[in-house]
Amino acid sequence: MSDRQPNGEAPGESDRPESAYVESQVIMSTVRVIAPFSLTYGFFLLFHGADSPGGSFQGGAIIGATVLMIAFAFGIESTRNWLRNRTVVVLAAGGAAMFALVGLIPMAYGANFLEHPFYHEQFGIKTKWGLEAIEVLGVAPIVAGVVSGLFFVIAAGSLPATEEVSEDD
Amino acid sequence: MSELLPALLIVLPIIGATLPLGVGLLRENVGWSIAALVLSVEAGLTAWLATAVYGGEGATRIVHVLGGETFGRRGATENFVVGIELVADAFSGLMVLLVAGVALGVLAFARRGGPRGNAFYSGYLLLTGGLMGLFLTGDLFNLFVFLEIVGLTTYGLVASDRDAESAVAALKYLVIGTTGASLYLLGVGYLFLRTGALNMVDVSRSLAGEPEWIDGALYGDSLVLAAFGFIAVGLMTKAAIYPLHTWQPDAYAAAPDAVTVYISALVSTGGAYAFARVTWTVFTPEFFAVGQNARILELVIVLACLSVVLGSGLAAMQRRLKRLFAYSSVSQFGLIVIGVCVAVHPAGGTQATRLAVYGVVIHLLGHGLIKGGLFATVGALAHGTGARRVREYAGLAKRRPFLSGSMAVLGLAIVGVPPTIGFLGKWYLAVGALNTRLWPVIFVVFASTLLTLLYVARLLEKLYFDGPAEGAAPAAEPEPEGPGAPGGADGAMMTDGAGSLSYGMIALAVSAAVLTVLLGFAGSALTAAAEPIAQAVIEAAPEVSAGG
Amino acid sequence: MVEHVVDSWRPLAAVLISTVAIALIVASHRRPNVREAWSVIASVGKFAIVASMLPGVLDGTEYRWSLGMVPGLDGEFVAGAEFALRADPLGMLFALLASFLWIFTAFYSAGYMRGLDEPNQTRFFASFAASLSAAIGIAFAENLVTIFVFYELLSVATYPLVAHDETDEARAAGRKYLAYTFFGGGFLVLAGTALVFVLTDTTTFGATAADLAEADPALARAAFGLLAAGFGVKAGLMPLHSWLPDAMVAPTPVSGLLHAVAVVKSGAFGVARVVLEVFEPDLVGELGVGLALAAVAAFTLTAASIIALRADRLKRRLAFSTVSQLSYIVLGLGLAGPAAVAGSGTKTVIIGGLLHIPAHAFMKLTLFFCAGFIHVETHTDYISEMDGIGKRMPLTMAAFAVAAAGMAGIPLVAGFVSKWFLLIGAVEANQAIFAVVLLISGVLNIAYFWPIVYGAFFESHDDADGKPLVEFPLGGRASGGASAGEPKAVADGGAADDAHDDDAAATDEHQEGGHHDTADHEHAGHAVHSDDQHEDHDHHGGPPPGGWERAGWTGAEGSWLMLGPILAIVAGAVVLGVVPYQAMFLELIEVITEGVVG
Amino acid sequence: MTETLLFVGDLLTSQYTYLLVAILLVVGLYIVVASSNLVKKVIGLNLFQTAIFLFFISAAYVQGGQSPILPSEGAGEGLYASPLPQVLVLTAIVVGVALTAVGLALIVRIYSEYGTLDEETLREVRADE
Repeated sequence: MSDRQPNGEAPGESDRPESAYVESQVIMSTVRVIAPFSLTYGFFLLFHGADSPGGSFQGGAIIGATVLMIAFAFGIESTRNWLRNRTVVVLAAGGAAMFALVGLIPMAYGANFLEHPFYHEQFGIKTKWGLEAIEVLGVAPIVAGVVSGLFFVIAAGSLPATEEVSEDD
Repeated sequence: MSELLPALLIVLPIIGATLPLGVGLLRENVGWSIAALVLSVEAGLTAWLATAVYGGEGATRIVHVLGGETFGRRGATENFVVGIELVADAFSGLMVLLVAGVALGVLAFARRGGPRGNAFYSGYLLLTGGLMGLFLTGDLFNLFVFLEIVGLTTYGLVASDRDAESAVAALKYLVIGTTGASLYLLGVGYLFLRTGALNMVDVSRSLAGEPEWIDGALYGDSLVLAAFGFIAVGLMTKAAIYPLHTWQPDAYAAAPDAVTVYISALVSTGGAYAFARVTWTVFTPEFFAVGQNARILELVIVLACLSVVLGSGLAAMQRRLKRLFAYSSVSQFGLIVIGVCVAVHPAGGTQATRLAVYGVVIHLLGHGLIKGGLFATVGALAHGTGARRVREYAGLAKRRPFLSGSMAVLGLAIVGVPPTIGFLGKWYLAVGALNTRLWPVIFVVFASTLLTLLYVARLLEKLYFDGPAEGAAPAAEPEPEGPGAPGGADGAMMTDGAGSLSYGMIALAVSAAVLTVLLGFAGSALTAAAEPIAQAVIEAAPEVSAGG
Repeated sequence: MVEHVVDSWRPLAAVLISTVAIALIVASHRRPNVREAWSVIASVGKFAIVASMLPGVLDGTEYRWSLGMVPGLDGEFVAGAEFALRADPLGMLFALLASFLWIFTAFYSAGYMRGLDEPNQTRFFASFAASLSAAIGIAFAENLVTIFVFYELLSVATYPLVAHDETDEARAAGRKYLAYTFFGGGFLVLAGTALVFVLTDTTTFGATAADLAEADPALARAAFGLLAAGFGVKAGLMPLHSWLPDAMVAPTPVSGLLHAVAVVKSGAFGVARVVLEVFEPDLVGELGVGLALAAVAAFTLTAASIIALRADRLKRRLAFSTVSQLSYIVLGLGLAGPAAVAGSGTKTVIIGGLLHIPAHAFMKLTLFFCAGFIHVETHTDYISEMDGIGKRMPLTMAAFAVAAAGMAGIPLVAGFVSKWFLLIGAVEANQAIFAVVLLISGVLNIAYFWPIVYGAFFESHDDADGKPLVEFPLGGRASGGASAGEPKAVADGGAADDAHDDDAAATDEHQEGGHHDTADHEHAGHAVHSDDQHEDHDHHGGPPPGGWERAGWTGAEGSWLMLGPILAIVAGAVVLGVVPYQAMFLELIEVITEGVVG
Repeated sequence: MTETLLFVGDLLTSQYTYLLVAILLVVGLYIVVASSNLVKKVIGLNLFQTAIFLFFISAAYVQGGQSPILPSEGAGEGLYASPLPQVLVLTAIVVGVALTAVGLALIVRIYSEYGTLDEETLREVRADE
């Protein structure tokens, strides 16, 4: 996914002299192997949360952890350049907005907040999908966004403190 | 339609909190306008909720079950609630009004003086949502979650200005606040273990032994006693009662002025409200009438009395204004906790309970308003003249007449000079305590007037009768100790502080003072609003509406 | 006489007229003449409103205003107590007195302030108007809660006046004043009010006695003790009196109207409300608290007069005289209890006590105004410097002499009438001991007023005989080498003040000369004999080198803005003494005692 | 004397988890109080919270109960552990994570400003500023 050289030699566009961050070959190669699998495992947990142990929080956490793993292996700066601040914020804010949206639609029709059976009566959607929407579109992006976003902020923390994202838990 | 309001009041600010971040990607400094928009809509909804609650004769209890009927009360489960119930009754109705009002007021302050940046305003909106949830929830565990949301965002906001002094204070607040909240969670766990329910009303009915699978009232049960102990300690940490108050002065002093106004008016009030709600609705006076339970109550009263006396004593010793009023909050919340305990003490009759409940409700509301106004005045004076220490207040009255005037009115209100809401709260607490014939407590409540006078008189004398000749003229140069002073927060404020006194700040301070005096005459309206709560506590029958 | 209550806005108007004046005074702070005009107009207006209610009150109607009459509010200020004002006879007595005397004080303070061109005059006049509206509020309060509201507001409004000079001494006096009045009001009166409310579920005057009789006597006594002590702080009862002499650091109009009339009388008035209407004399006698109150008053009476003997500063002596004279009123009210038990003399004792309120007000105000006038014209504050001043200020000293005579109870001046009733009442209530105390205090009054009058008229500065009580320390040891006759007022260089030996209060050193130094606050251990702090400001007291130059009797001694009020008030005192019945107050008091004793 | 023995025996055999909770609570609180290193304080706080989670989970244990998840077809029958405490713990874990994250962010800010993580030296550094 990242077309840059694996050893984190980001091209000169970042203004600060890039500290030559070279992780030992063993870690980089293992991470290169594991990353895809852990990502898919995260998504598996996410999608099968309804009827097997797991769920959106654990899935989101593992996805976030994968991003962290890549950052450890290939250098924080390069991962940050790849995973723009914009995407992290969109993940977190978008997730919260989706969660609230799914909860508010029933209220628009007079039912209570987060009343999934309402979807069944009104639009014929099985209540299960209401739950899934909350899980997949809501909580998982929030958790993934926050975990990786916060990591980048803390990592940047050692430099002059930049914009601190207070997570939307 | 009105039973959707409680949920809407909580969700709206939380959605609003995501907007500054989202929109922030496109345009800078858009946070304030989004917050203003969201909070004015919020204020509208609150007003609508208040009319719904207080509209009819006596307060109607608006209940909203999250997740719809599947989680609501149904005959099958002994009429117990499975999900989370949001309840807007007489008590929470008043407090929600306070939150909406203060939230909008502080925005006026933060327009010029407060921290900028989108993250700040998203934290600000999240805190408002958390506070709304704290006051509206009817579920013990949900109360823990909202306590944590409020705590988390408060730590974030305290540390929101760019210097390390506030980070240290925020960390101290985090450690102590989290320990307190976890203890509260442990207490809730004990209650859940024993009664199997989490909804406040259901837990109190189980404690009373209503459902048939519980034989007899559980008031003597050791698990329930331990639960009250943990919950009391946890919530007293959140309300900053004496031995557990150490986080408050640092947090208030190090936070930016706008944040101090907000958290001083609402966050500790939330802790005290939670303590009152749990003691009255869940444990009810019956619990304290059984066996030695009154001794636990007396221990809490002793701590609260200590808090009143030592809070005022420490406040009188402070040199920096924000620390002074932080300790004053410790003392005033001591009074409120005394009121809560007097309301349920077996020694007092129904008259004591009724008056003490009035006192607690009015003093919670009044203190939030007065303390918010005082910190707004301190902040405005700091921005206008750079004065942050008591000695720098010498002769300020001549240069800032309006702010000094509002400081005087609010100071006298906190002392309890009559036509203000401060007097009303203190009057009902005093008469409630008198009815229980607990003489030492009565002495402390009456002595609190003099104790509060200790630091208020010192301030007024400095403001009005201390010629500027001797006091170091603080206006122009920053404090002598240089910019990196422990007053680092002031240092940062100092440079852009002097001269950036906006009309919003003066308007907030003066309107708080005027409102305090006007509410002083609205005693009968406030007691009428608080009457249903008193009735519920007296009958110890929680205001459960028979229906779902 | 039938007593029926009429709802009317006049009591509220009487209270609010000076609150409105505050705004106008502050608004016109740049034009002093307009500002002073507002004070005068407000005082005249207030007196007019109060006087308009007098005829009605005399024949039994009572004007009542309550918060409920405001559309939209239901009047219940606090559970069980309405925020209500009622012009009943007792309230009228105090309101009439305060508003009438405020008219003269408005003129006098304008002259005083301009004479010394004091700073912060706007704040002075604004808080003056505020304290008057609070005083009238106290007069017309209908229940204990409302009287507490105004009692606290009075403390807050008069604090800026006490601390007016913004010197260290003034700030210390202000701090002490706040501590005492808030202790009295915020702690004791609030506790007493709450206790009465708990015992009787109501705090309206006149409605609580029946329930209090059934309440447990220990609590009833505690309630009486709290209320009497609370109001006693402002009435200057002995253990709680020491704020009054220190408050003399305030400008003289403040000491005059407030510390002789409005503030201290509000304390005495509060005690009257408690004794006559909250507890009513029969219950007071039954509980035996009346005698205790009378004993405290008697002690204050004598002790204050003795201290007054030694005070060399004129305003300090007048302050202690106020403390003692106030105890006449409290004594009269206290004796109502034993008299009710004895079955006779209640009416006369109450009339004596209540009549002393206006009587003392007129006389003491004259004395304070004279002291202020002397200070403005000649900057002398010390009695030992006032020998022969009669030449320089004949009219003032004449007024001073008349008022001093009245204080001692010499006939034809107001003081005699009230003391007469007190003496007769004490004997009728077979409490003769208190009659003896009153006579002794009459002698003491003469002892501390006559030297001033005699020195002023019959001595000149250089051959005045020594004043043993003031100059020699108790215990008779003459202080080092100072010959008795020759006072120390050396005109030129200031004699360095010798080390004050701490056990005895040495002769008072007069720092002369231009240098401005505040006397070291000599904290003598025994407060009673505390030496006078001689504040030398920046001009020296005492007569000019050649002695006082003669100013004729035609009032050339100073501005008429100050002389006029003095003469008017002393005339009032004489009228009150000569024809008490025609002078309204006694008639009003008859109506009050009718209502109480029935 | 015997029923205390019985009680202790029962405690050690079947309710040992509550004993573990008590120990963890005290240890966690002790670390928060006693350790002068800020990061250790946060670790202590985590330990304290984990003890409470353990308390809830051990309350949810049902002898021989399956995990409380409805199979996709057919109504689940048989014994299952009570789901409510587990859901509570899930939320509490989320809260714990958030608290730790904010705490560490603050610690990073403090470290970058004062250069120390030790509370005593921090107090001295701040005192003499």
